[in-house]
Amino acid sequence: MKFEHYGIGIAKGLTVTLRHLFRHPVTVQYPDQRLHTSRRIRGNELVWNEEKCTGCATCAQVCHIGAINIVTSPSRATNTYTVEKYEVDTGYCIMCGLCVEACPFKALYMGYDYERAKYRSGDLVQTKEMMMTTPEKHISGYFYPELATRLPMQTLLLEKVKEEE
Amino acid sequence: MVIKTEPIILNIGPAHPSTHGVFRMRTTLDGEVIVEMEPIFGYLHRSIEKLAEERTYTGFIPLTDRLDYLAAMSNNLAYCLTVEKLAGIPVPERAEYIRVIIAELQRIASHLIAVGAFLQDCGAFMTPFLYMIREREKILDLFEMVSGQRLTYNYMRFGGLSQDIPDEFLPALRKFVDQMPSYIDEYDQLLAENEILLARTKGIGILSRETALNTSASGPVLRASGVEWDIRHADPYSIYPRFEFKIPTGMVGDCYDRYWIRIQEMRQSVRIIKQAMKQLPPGPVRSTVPWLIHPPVGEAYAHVEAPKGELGFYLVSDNSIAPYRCHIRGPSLINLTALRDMVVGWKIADAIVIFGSIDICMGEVDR
Amino acid sequence: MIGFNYSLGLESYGRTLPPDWPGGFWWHWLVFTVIILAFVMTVLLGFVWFERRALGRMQARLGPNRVGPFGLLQPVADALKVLIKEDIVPSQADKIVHWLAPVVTLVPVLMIFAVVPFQDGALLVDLNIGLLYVVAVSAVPILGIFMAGWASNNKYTLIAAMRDVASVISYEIPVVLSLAGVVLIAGSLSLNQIVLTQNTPLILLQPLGFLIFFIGGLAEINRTPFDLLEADSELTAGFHTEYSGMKFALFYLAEYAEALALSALIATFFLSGWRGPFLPPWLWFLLKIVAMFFVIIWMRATLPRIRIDQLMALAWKFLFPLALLNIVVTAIEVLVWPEALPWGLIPVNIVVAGILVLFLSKKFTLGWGRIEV
Amino acid sequence: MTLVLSTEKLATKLEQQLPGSIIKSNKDNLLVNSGFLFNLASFLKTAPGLEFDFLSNITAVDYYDYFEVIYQLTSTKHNHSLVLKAQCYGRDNPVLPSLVSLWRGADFQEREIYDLMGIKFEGHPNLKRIVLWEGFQGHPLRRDYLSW
Repeated sequence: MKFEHYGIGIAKGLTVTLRHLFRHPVTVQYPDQRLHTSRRIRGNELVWNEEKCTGCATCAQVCHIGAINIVTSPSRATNTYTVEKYEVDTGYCIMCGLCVEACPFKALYMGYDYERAKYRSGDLVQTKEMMMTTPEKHISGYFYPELATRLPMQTLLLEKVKEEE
Repeated sequence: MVIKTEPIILNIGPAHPSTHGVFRMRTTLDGEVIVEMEPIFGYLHRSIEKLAEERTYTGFIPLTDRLDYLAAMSNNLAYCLTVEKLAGIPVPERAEYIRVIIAELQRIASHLIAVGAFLQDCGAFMTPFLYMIREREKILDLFEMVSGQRLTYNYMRFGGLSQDIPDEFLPALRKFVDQMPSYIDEYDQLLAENEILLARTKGIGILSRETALNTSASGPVLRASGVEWDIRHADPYSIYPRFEFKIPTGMVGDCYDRYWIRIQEMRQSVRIIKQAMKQLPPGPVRSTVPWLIHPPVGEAYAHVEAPKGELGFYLVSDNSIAPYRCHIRGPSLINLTALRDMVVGWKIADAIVIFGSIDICMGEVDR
Repeated sequence: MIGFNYSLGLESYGRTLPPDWPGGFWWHWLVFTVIILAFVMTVLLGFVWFERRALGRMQARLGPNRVGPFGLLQPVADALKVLIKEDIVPSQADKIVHWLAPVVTLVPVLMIFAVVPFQDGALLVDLNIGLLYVVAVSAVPILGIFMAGWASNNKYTLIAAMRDVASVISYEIPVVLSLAGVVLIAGSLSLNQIVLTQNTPLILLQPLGFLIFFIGGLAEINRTPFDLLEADSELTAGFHTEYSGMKFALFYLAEYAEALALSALIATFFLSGWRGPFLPPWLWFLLKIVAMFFVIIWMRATLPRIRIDQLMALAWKFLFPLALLNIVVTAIEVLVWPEALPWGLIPVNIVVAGILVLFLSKKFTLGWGRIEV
Repeated sequence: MTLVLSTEKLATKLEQQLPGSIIKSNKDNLLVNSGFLFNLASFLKTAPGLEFDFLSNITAVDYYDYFEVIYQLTSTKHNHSLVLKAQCYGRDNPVLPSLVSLWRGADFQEREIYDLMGIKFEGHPNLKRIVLWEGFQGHPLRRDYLSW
């Protein structure tokens, strides 16, 4: 240790911390104050449109974790597949969004909500009924820019922090 | 005169506040002086290279995020470049520019964490770390905007990007780029001239030029030792030749140089982003690539200058949908080779500082 | 003490003896013990809150604000939490020493306040060797810390304890020597007397002494940048790695009590204690303590930690010669120009201090560097 | 741009230096006789005009019949690179010479290959498992390794 600057370096540092004392803190007190997440957020649930789904099971093939379990049966009359069972284990899911990207019929969406913690890992399994699109379910704009415009703008820390220059 | 005492063996880690993960230094101490050090790791080994062999080429992209989770975009970029090299996939112009912007943002974010954690290892109680986390948060906001995720982005694809950037991205980026230099100045003011920091870092843990090259150190560690070796410049990938930037190099190779170089690289990254924003062309961001690609039989090695050093992917293809072999040259692991040389002879406190100055990410060391 | 007539406003403050209490000395003893304990404990809780809030704001975050108004009850909540936590003793630990260590650490710190005047004569006992008592008692807590480090049977705690013993013993010397300057000017060892003689705060007359005392004091109470013994990035938690529950809380309290004691002593020695215009004396005293504590927090928020050999070198190569020079300069001033003391020598002393600091800063280097093994 | 050396020219040069060392050379890599690997590498490291001072990457590939170890050499001085390959046979005890004494950067990488591929590097000063624990059965990166 040499006092090359005779303590001026220390004094400079002290002014920076003192300046921060009078700045607005950047903390967000989460459950009380909420920021809008990105319009493309990959929330930890999948939303599924039953009408559009043809049961091609591309999503299950693409899922490299193996979190999607789909069972279909061919119905000869209408020449389509009927989805008998469609389950996503969101406990295994890593929210990579590849299934949404791969779906050729635009029947799968990421959810916009992110607070889906459960007490039991079994509750994390999304069944067919839980994944259906309902009006109160928010769909993320991930891979669907036209859906993204309906969502609120993302709050950015860049804009939130106001510096007293 | 140095008094010798009975050596004691001290395990620094695996659960220790400043080993940046689950890293263990098995040190033999003579008083406070380290006489022998053996790095032990593998606590986070997930065998990602084996997992790659069981996944499709596309399906492996999300896993590359989990390597160096502080610089996931760089990992994505390196992997995608390798596959593009292997399969000969063209990349649209706009995607290249966005890739550069994103990669440089990621470099800033990773360096912020590196410098902040390093200063905290020096003992500055959380303050620089939290300031730098604040700036990283702004970058993460931008990444969240483009990719929808804050840490594991999964944003790059073969032949471009998964999606185009949203309209609100560029104004926000411009704002960030305008703000960032003043914040870097503030970090300089906070600690760069601080006598205590100088005493703790100058001349500590010197890695000579020869040792650095011989131990295959890369990235800021190598440049701090005075080797002007930056893959963006030496072996340019993507569109880096179009940008002007300097390669900061150190003189001594001590901890302060490594710290200083990271600060300077952030400034250079801001410079690159500014240039890329000016030149950003319109157009598609993704060339049409089938979901399951079958690259021709062969092998490819591509490397990028990740924030921590040379990140390379070595892929061997057997014309199937999955890589036959995927090897990841993680800079964190190989930079650790020189750790013993740097640490032995210094005190425990110095060992922590030296270790912090290398800036490793255990996700990449253990893989 | 010396042949120097000391009458700097002593008359205006009247008697210096403690007032007569109805029951005699024992009532005085009881009341002041209770007052001191209550004062120290409440101020400590306030300090914990103050430090966390101030650190938070300096670090661009909020700090505790959930429990009570402005988070004021956070220390209480912490205390409750820590009380009901399990008390873990390592199986290989020396149980008795392990148990005794927090007590040995905390009690001497509280004992320091016995001689600190809160007002004219308002102190537990006006020892005429008060300063010696303070110096002696404040050196005892390292015993507790070393006991903790030794008894925990852990290498981290042992290293921390050794560091602490080394640093405290080294820093006692410059600290005591810097106080010699105060004593020379005040002409008394009694803390009350020292306050009474400070018509001008001694920080102006003894800038160098203040600097040495402040740095040395920081090193003795192990606050940043000298917090080597609980260097969280090196030694996890230092000497109290193996402590939990109430025993940990006692260490925590002792740490803050030391900070409080340092602030109080600086206020007494250098900032003219409880004296000040307009406000009641105890409030002045408290304000000065809080101001000093704020400086300590401020340094904690900014500075990195120095290394053990640099710490020792700072004590022996920098502060020790400075302290000796300070004594010489002060003694000459007191002997040769006693009548110039209150105001005339302030600029002289500040200039002398500046020159000495610059000179020594230029001259010395710290640290050993690498050791070939 | 890092120049990828023309391996045909280099191969003839090396063949003159160490006869029988090059088994095959194609556009972008050299297949080296593993017996000559160490000598060849030390020649490459020191020979003027080549001076490969930076060993950027070592990896191994399991081709069932043989293991192939790939060395990525770079010269920071001349900014050119070269890919060396060496093969070793046998699944029980494949052996290759270690390059740690030339480039210490090979240290952890060779240990990793030993750990995960099971290739022994003769002359390595501290050849033990690096990410897995001592006593782990098998080498996970081999193609025939079954984890469950």
